[in-house]
Amino acid sequence: MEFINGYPEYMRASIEKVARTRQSRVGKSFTAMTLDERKELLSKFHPDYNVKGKRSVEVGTNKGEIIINEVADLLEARPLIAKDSVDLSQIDYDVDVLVIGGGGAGTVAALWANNSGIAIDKILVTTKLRLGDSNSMMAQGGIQAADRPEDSPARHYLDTYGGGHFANKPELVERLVKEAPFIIKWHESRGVLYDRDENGDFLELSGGGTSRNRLHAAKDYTGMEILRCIRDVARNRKIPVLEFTSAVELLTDGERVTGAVLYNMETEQYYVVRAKSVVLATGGFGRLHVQNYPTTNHYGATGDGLVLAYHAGAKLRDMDTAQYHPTGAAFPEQLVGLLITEKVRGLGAQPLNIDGETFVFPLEPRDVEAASFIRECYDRKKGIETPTGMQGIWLDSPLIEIIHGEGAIEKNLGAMHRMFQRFGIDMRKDPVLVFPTLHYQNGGVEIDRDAKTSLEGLFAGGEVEGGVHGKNRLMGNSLLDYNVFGRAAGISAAEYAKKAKKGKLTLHHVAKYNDSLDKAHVEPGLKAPILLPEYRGKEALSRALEIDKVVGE
Amino acid sequence: MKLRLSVTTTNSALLAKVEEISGENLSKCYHCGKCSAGCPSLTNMDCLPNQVIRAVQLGDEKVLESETIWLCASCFTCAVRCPRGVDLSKIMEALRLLTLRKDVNHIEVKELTQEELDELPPIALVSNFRKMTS
Amino acid sequence: MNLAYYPGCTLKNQGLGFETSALAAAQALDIEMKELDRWNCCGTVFSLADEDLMHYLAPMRNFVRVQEEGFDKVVTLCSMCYNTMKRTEQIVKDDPEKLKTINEFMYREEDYRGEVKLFHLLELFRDEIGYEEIKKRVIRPLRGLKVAPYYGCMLTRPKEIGIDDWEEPRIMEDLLSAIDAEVVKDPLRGECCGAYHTVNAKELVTERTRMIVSSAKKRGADCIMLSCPLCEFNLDLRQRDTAKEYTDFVGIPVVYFTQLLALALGLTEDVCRFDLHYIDPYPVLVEKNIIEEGEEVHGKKA
Amino acid sequence: MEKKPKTKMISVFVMGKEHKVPQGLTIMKAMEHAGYRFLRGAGCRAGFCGACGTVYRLKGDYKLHFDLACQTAAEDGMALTQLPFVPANKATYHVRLIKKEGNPILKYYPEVARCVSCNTCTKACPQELEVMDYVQAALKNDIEKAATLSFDCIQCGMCALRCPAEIVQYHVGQLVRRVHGKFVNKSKQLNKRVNEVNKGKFDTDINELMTLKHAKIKDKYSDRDIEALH
Repeated sequence: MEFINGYPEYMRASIEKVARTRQSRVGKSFTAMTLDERKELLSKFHPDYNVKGKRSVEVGTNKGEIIINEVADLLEARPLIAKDSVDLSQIDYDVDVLVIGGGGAGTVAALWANNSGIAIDKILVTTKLRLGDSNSMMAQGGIQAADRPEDSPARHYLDTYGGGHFANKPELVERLVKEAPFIIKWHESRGVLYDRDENGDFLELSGGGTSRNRLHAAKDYTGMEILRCIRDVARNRKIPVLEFTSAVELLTDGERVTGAVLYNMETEQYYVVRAKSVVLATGGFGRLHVQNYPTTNHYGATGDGLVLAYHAGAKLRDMDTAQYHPTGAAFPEQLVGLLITEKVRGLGAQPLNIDGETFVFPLEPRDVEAASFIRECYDRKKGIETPTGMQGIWLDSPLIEIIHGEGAIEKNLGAMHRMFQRFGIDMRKDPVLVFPTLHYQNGGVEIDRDAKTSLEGLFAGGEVEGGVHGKNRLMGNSLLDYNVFGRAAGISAAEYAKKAKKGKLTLHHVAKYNDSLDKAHVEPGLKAPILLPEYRGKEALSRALEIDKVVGE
Repeated sequence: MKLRLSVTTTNSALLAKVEEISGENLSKCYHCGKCSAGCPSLTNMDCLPNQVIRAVQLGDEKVLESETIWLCASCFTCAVRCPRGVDLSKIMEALRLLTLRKDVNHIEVKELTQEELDELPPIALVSNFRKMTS
Repeated sequence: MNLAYYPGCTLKNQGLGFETSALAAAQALDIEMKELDRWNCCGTVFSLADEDLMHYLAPMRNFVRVQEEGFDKVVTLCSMCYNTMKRTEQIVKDDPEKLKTINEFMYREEDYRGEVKLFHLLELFRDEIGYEEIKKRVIRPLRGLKVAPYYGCMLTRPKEIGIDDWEEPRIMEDLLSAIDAEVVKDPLRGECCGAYHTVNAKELVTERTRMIVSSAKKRGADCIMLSCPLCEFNLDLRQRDTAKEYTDFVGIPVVYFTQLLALALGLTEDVCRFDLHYIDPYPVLVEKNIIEEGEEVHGKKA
Repeated sequence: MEKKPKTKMISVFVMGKEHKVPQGLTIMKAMEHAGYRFLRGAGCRAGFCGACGTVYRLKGDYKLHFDLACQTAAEDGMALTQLPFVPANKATYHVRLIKKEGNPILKYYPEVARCVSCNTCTKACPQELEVMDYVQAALKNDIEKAATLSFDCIQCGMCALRCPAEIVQYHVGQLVRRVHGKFVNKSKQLNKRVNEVNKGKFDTDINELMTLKHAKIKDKYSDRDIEALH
């Protein structure tokens, strides 16, 4: 295949159409939708509103509730290990606090468990990949905290609650917004380099749905800067970490969580951990590729924590929604799914179809914008197909320099400019190709304000927990969530461990769960947790190949 | 250090290697001893600088174990005073490199104390590590 | 004069006063020195192995930076930087093959054309400004201050790159005369201070410090003047260790030539950063009426 | 919809073994297409985590290339191996106790003084950082410059594997950034806000929001003024 300036030859005709219509589109905008139009579009094309995308779960605590198919499949899968597959009398690790997950929430939880008086050698962090490998590392935009005089935690509360469609758990939002300034201060004291003005105050930006400029950023590597710094603190303290070791089941004594069975993915050994309390910090489920969407998530985001907690009887909530970001990269293949920040549209880039026509107001809410892209590609068949068979919409980035002058892209979107440039694409001259991408697990294991789950001895923080964001998370609240509730989980687990006695270790709940699967006549097939997604062979190609099978019919 | 020099220990490979690395012609030296007389590190040395040349001339590899080659501070006093134009500092460097190039350090960085590292300026560390670590 | 300035790593650390006093003095003499935007440690010691090209990279790269920024002259203060870079300048001039090999290895840089000329600041004062001119600019003559210049190794050896005669140098003596200080001629002024042995053979350096400092003191010097941050560290801070060995040892302060020049040119003491020295130069400077008593600089009262 | 031409297959040599894969895949996806399943060697798959450092040579070219498997296209004839782990000692320090005087970096990583400015680290950096320049900045105690130049480091460790002076550049970078963070001007309004929250200044407002009826809070949400629009 011939490539011209980064794009395959066959796309050039469409790119020329975009260039031809560019001048005539300057200053003109597609009309915004009415509320009714939005509702209709969403109900037809947004993955969350697709009734075929969800179903009722047949077993467990949330039996009868509507849940995303891929999650329901996971919950109804057979447990990876059976009641007797591991000798529970051989305890490999005997600790006070076990933290499952080594991303942002897990690292923060371990540090605060230590701060709360649990000795380093009585803490164990277990993580599927390496310490720090997580979505927390990948966040670009920023972290919210209402610290400017013209802002207030109450305002942050209102923004978050409204953004979550008023379905958030109020006590969680309260803790989130009230602790936000403290979290930033904690980061500051550990040396996190947030962008600041010359007085030392933060350069704060606005995100979708925030009524005040409240996003604290560290260039466009905010998540990486925070987590690598916190990870360095944990490494200096020598907190014990088992890498490439997944938790495959929790252990209970019938009343409370007493430990976990871990699986060393390299040596294929099981480890039995006895713990007085357990923190679940396993992150989200992007790698389930809900409705076959590509994802911004890291390799290990397979929703394992949901499975573990559910097997033991914990309650989940808000599992009927997922967050899709309208503008994930769709080309080149190397960048598929990666986030293209909302700022690009904010600066004036218009979404266009294959004929270079505008078809949607560029700044509709995220879900509306995403749905309109899907409609354009799969219903109106006016998308651009990539060499690997994905669909995409042009985002006419050269408009930015027509509006804001030469140099505007390098100045405001430097990292992204460099990212495309690596593949020979100059976003100052040519548009970039985008498509919605699966971004965040809005719901999860329900917690209270102390990060306690419905199970005794089990605490949860970060993307795995549910209730903080309701049905939709605001930009900048996920980094905040893992810090606030990772910390809360660490502190609560420590306090709990100080009072708790060591418990009996059983997998009775797994046997019980298997029974209920039998009773519900669920076909044995998939096993869960799945630990890592399957990408071998053809699966290596980008997703979203067959979205038209579920939408637009 | 006592050097036992004899024709039978002659190892011209050592001489050739030192001449190759240093670019100096060792046979020019007629052992007047001017280099040793002016050497600031002499009091601590286990053999005289001109004895080092003699050892290499005769191929005695024991010279590689001598402290003298490491005590040379590359001050070039010998180099400017040599009536035969031999740059002994380059010969000393070549001899040190024969050890360093085997990935053997003469000092261990990890043995420096925090107090020492607190006060030593970069110029001291950089120069020392260049001369003494592989 | 269009000059690039290469500081070297220690002038940004313990030797900060060397830099601040030099820049202030240069400014007072209307010399414009622009610090290179990008520079790296010169390596401090010149590689003495003929085929060890790896160790030529650091000094060479600095010449590339000078060239990149459009200069053809670069000045340095530190004797070790001067020595390492000057010998590299020499090597690439004498051996175009070596220059070619190094350029090829550093393919990401523009080719070094071998045209940059390196000066030591003392040379600049002597040859470009002239000591007569400096003498005219002196506002605060250092009359009565007895100073022993100390050359160490790197300014005068080997002969090919020395800034003055290696046996009988006078470049520092002449500077001292120009600022009206009294020269104390010390036979050990060209002796090695032990250099980098200060890291692994402290006792060797301590002994040499005792010899060199005592010799200058015996000849009546109030202080020693030099141009190398490593000599400064050894002759100054190692007096502490000398005093531990020899209870009767009494030391004298050690200063950079730029510090005395800055004072002579009437600049305030804060450009000298005497607070970074181990032996405090204040008392003797006050005693000789060069600094007024009671002036508070960097929290230290003279 | 325009017809796209059939994808060309290319040869990729993974640790010497030849595999035919479709053109246009990343090295990571090409390996998966060839049947490899990653455990090590894959992390965020988006260029942030540094798990997939890969070294390769191109057909007929002596140069050794360093890139991230998730961010680099596989090319025909490419011979590659992954380097998913780098043995490297991390110094243990407490940033709270670090002073600016002297050179805090040399104290914890004295081997920085062994840098010969060969620039090999910079050549090996998949993020195209000026690694040698930040190590040199650390050596001269220019903490701010070192922090700025190393900011985009994803800690893949390729620099440390290539360094002839055996410096662990990416750990040095982590230390300089934390030390820099310690000494930057701190936010006064943040401090003030933390104190206000601790004193309960916003409790009444938030409690009111928490108890408001659904319709009321919906109105309040719709009516709020939005700074970004001004």
